[in-house]
Amino acid sequence: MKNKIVIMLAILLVVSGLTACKTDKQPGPLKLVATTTMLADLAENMGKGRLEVTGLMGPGVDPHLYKAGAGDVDLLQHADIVLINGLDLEGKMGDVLESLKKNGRKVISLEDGLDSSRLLRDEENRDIFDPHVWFDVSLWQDAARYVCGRLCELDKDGENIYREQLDLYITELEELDDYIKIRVAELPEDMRVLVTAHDAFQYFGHAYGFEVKGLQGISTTTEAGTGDMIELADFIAERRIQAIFIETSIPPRNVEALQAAVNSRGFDVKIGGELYSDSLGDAQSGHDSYIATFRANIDTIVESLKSEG
Amino acid sequence: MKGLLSLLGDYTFRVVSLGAVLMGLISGLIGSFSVLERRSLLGDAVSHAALPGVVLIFLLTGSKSTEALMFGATLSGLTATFMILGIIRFSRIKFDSALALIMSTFFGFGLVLLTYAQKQPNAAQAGLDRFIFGQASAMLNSDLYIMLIAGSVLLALTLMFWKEIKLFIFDREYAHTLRFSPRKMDILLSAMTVTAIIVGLQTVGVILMSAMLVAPAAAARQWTNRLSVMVVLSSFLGGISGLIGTLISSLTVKIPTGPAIVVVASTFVIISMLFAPGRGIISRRWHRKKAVKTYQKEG
Amino acid sequence: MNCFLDILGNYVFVNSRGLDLNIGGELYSGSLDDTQSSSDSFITTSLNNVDNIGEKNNEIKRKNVLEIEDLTVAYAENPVLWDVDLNIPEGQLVAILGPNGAGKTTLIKSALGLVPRISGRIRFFPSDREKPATDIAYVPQSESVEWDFPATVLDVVLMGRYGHLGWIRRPRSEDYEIARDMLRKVGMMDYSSRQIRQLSGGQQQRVFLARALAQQADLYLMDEPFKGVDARTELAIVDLLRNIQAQGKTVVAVHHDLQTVKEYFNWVVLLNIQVIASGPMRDTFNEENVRLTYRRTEPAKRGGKNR
Amino acid sequence: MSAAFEIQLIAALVAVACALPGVFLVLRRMAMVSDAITHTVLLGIVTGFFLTRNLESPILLVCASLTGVFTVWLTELVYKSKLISEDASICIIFPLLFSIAIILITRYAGNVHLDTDSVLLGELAFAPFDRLYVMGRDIGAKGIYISFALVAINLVFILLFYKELQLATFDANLAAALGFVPGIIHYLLMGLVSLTTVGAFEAVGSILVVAFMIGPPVTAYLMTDNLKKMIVLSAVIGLFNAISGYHLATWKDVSIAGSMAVMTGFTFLIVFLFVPRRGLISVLIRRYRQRYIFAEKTLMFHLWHHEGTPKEEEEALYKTIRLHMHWDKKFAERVVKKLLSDGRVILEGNLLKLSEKGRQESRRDRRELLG
Repeated sequence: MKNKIVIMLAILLVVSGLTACKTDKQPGPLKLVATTTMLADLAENMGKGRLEVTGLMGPGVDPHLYKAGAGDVDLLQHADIVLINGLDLEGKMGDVLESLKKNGRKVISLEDGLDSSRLLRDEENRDIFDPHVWFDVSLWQDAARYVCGRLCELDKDGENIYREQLDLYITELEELDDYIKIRVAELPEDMRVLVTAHDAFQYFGHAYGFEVKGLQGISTTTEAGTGDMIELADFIAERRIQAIFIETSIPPRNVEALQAAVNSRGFDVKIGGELYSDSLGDAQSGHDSYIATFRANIDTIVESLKSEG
Repeated sequence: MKGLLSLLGDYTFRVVSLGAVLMGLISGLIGSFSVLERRSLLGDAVSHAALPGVVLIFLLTGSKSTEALMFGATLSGLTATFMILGIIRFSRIKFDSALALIMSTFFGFGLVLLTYAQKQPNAAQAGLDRFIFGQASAMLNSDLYIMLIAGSVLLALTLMFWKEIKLFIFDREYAHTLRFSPRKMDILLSAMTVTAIIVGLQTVGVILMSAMLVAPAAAARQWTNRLSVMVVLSSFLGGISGLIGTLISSLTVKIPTGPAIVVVASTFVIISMLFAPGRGIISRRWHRKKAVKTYQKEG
Repeated sequence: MNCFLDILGNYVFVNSRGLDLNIGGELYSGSLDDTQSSSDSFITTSLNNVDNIGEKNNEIKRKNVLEIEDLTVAYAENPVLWDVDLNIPEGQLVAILGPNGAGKTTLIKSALGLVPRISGRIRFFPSDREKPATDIAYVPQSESVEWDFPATVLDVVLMGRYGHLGWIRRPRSEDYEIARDMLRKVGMMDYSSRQIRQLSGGQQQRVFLARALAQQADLYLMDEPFKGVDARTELAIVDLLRNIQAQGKTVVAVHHDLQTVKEYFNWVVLLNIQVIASGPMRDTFNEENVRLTYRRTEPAKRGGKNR
Repeated sequence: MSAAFEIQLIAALVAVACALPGVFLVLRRMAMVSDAITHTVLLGIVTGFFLTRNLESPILLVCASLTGVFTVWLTELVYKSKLISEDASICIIFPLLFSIAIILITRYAGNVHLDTDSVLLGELAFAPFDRLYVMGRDIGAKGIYISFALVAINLVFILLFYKELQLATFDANLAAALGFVPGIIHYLLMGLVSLTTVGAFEAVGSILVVAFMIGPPVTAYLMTDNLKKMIVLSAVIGLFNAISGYHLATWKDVSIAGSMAVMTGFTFLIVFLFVPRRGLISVLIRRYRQRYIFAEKTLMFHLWHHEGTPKEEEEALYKTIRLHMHWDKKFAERVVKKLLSDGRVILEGNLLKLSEKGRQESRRDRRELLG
């Protein structure tokens, strides 16, 4: 008798649970959900006023390790448009969101919009791409153009606003690009070496002529071996690289160990401060927009690498 | 590829191998007791149960310093251990079920806290759950000091309470009649095990810590019938696995140090299971064959 | 049903008559709480008049080494031991007999404080303590331990000395001496460096015995010392018990074999959740008591069930 | 179907699917096997990836399930040698396989975003967006069909082999004697556990699988001894944990899987404390109360025994009864007052006497307790 009551109780609960949440469509600005903070910022700039943009991942969240909350369900459920990075950055979540395209849900994935020839491939596995496209400003401009195009398709009457916003933003991005190039020029050729905790900055190196070395592979599941640490420390000491960088989403101890290794080789390397790798900064730090974050990154990089001992 | 000799001079190799050896010694020492007490799975459970402690400490203090997080992890690990012991004592639930239950509940709670922290505006919480689960190659001098201190305390405790631990693991009820209170012994052994685990987490991470707690001890058990020899051998095997693992991981690129250490330790287990005199499978079969031969000769 | 202290502290035993039980108790004078230390000095008035005992009132002068009073132990709802009053006289070989589930092992374990009890008081004499100390030795069943433990026979026997050493202090050479001595006594000297898993059941039992002897205790509480033991070893163990008794020590052993109990022991406690009868073998181990004890199970004559 | 409904449906189905084999894992003391399998799943995924070089192919899931069985087989191999205990063998095998997986990933797939979270969705929050299309029509979240299949397979397996499972669980050698080869049942069960773990992993994530598989059965184990009831109860408790966990998650906007694990722990705690008979509180109360219950029974025996005997006056005197029972004053008074108040004993003059009701109870006690 006892467990019959328990069964009824459970069913009662299930029913009450279901009725609680209804899906309602309010008019007003289109709701866009972007996975990473970079995409949210991009969408924000595109759809001034026409789009209500929310980012799934908060600042400082590493997309590889993102743990979803229950609130994300409603967010995605009520989203008119979903903007994702693709190229496997968001892992299985990305594939799931992408599959929403099939049943008419409006999804924009950079993976479809970017010209794959410009994307960096993994040496061994040819059809796997490096997803950190936002580190190449020109690529990010293509992304902006693609997103704007898709937005015009999906939201016809907002077209001219989107076009206007796009031009504005592209000019801003061009300014950023020039600023980066000027700053990079301040560095002598052989000083342009960027050493970070994990291998997220290939596009940056590719675009602005930096040699990029990461302690870990792209995915944070991999573990750096002592051999990698030794090899990297030799490299830094030989090339007399002034600074190496910590990332917000990776424990600093990895880079601190690298610094100690280099110091043991008689070359005093500094930790050049924190770079934003897989997400933008937070509001307090003022680097909560793509442009501000990139500026902060490039300033940190150049300032630390420039100061010759 | 670096030559072996130049490797010895290399700072990173020295620090990481020293750390790995220390971790191997500690987990070999304490692991022997866990294995004999049939509580080897405690290592795995405590490593998972540490997560809520870590996130709570971060939420309360906002700091991600190693000491603070390790303190949170130890608290969380100890609470989980005593809950498990409590469940076994006051109900008919067996040790492994209580372990699986507490481990998954604590880890679930940790996940809840993590996603709660993730929603906070500040970016400091990035990669929080990676913080407690260290990487062998990222060994720092400060880690060595922590391990040295923890190691010596654990060694001192083991030497001081050697006969009590031996008696307690072998025959708990008899120990009780000799007025060695089982509750005090349970607390002592659990605290020692949790400390060894949390310290080890810093170097090899969650999964590998439970292996390092068990593999050296299981291997050592095959070679001797004396507890003292087993514990010494187990620490030695732990240390050696740490050294060889680091060596392998240093000689070539892209071999993670933690997993390499575990693979080496597991090979020791397999070797011991096969070849240990008197107890190993191969050696027993060889003896049997020899006995049969001599029997035929005489018969 | 159980035995009483009569006026001058010597022994009067009674067995139950007929089906209903005679639960008497000693009527203590008011001064019970502040009695002097040793048992034979407090004065009791025997409640039960002597005549209903139905046998000669043998005036044996005896001191108790263990007094159990009003002991009730229950795991779930039903009691395993109920209102047990039992006094173990000094210098006797005492057998605890009873059917399966009679609470024999529980009686030993609750005396040693290993099992929580619902009510009742346990007092050891002459030390007049409630909890056992080094002068009380426990010999558990050999299956109660994981024998794959890395220890030699000598290591296990040495454990008997740990009680005297207390916390932290390490065994000294004379402790080793005593341990070897006890090994010699139980005839296991040439196994001293052997790993314990390689021993037979009987040998393991003797190791536990040697361990208890190493404690040099006055009272030995043994849980089925003859279980799973071959005939030859059984006789060896009996000699040992007699040897212990000869030194004036007391042995209490859970036993299951009705055939051999008469030979091996000179005192018997018939137990079936309650103490049916307890006293010298001659007077207590009779057809009627045994029938009463084993009434729930098949007739007594076929020997203990768990041989 | 709204997303919330789909999530709860999937969670409920997975809860039931996990609870069914979980019962046998708990009863056969193999609870930690489920934890071991969730870890070695990574090696299955890695081998699957190297075979197919594509992250989405179902072969990865097949390999993952096979690795589960392989883990159990390997652990068994080590443990059967009798040189190492069972829990130690588990603790050697699964970290070894996990380490091999990490080494393989680092060496050959460092830049591929290859880890358990990237291959197996393992996040309930996204389950409703992972749709299943048949002939172009969206027939609901894929998770529903996976978890439904899991429940079906588990149910069929348990219904089909209930006898054998029961035997193999409670008495392996008896099962062998009766001709059921426990080995087959054992590995079938392990295969099922492994499949359920991988399937559930895809729907709800790794650690929750262990919570779902072990939590409810352990809770049910406290409530009943009967195997059938235990299975039903586990499924129901799992269901409850899933639904309540979901609501906890939406209320605080936290990880759904995490909240369900927390609810599993919470339900266990409640049952652990309050279940009648075996619950901690009832055990403590009973232990405290029993002292008085037995004392009352002993006193009634005492009165019944001395009834009508010449010595009755002396034995049953109200004032001196406590001395006969050698109880302290307070205790004796409380017992006597209780007996008088519920009419089992009556006071005649200054003598205590058994009432008719008291006598019945004493007779029943005598028979029941002392046989």
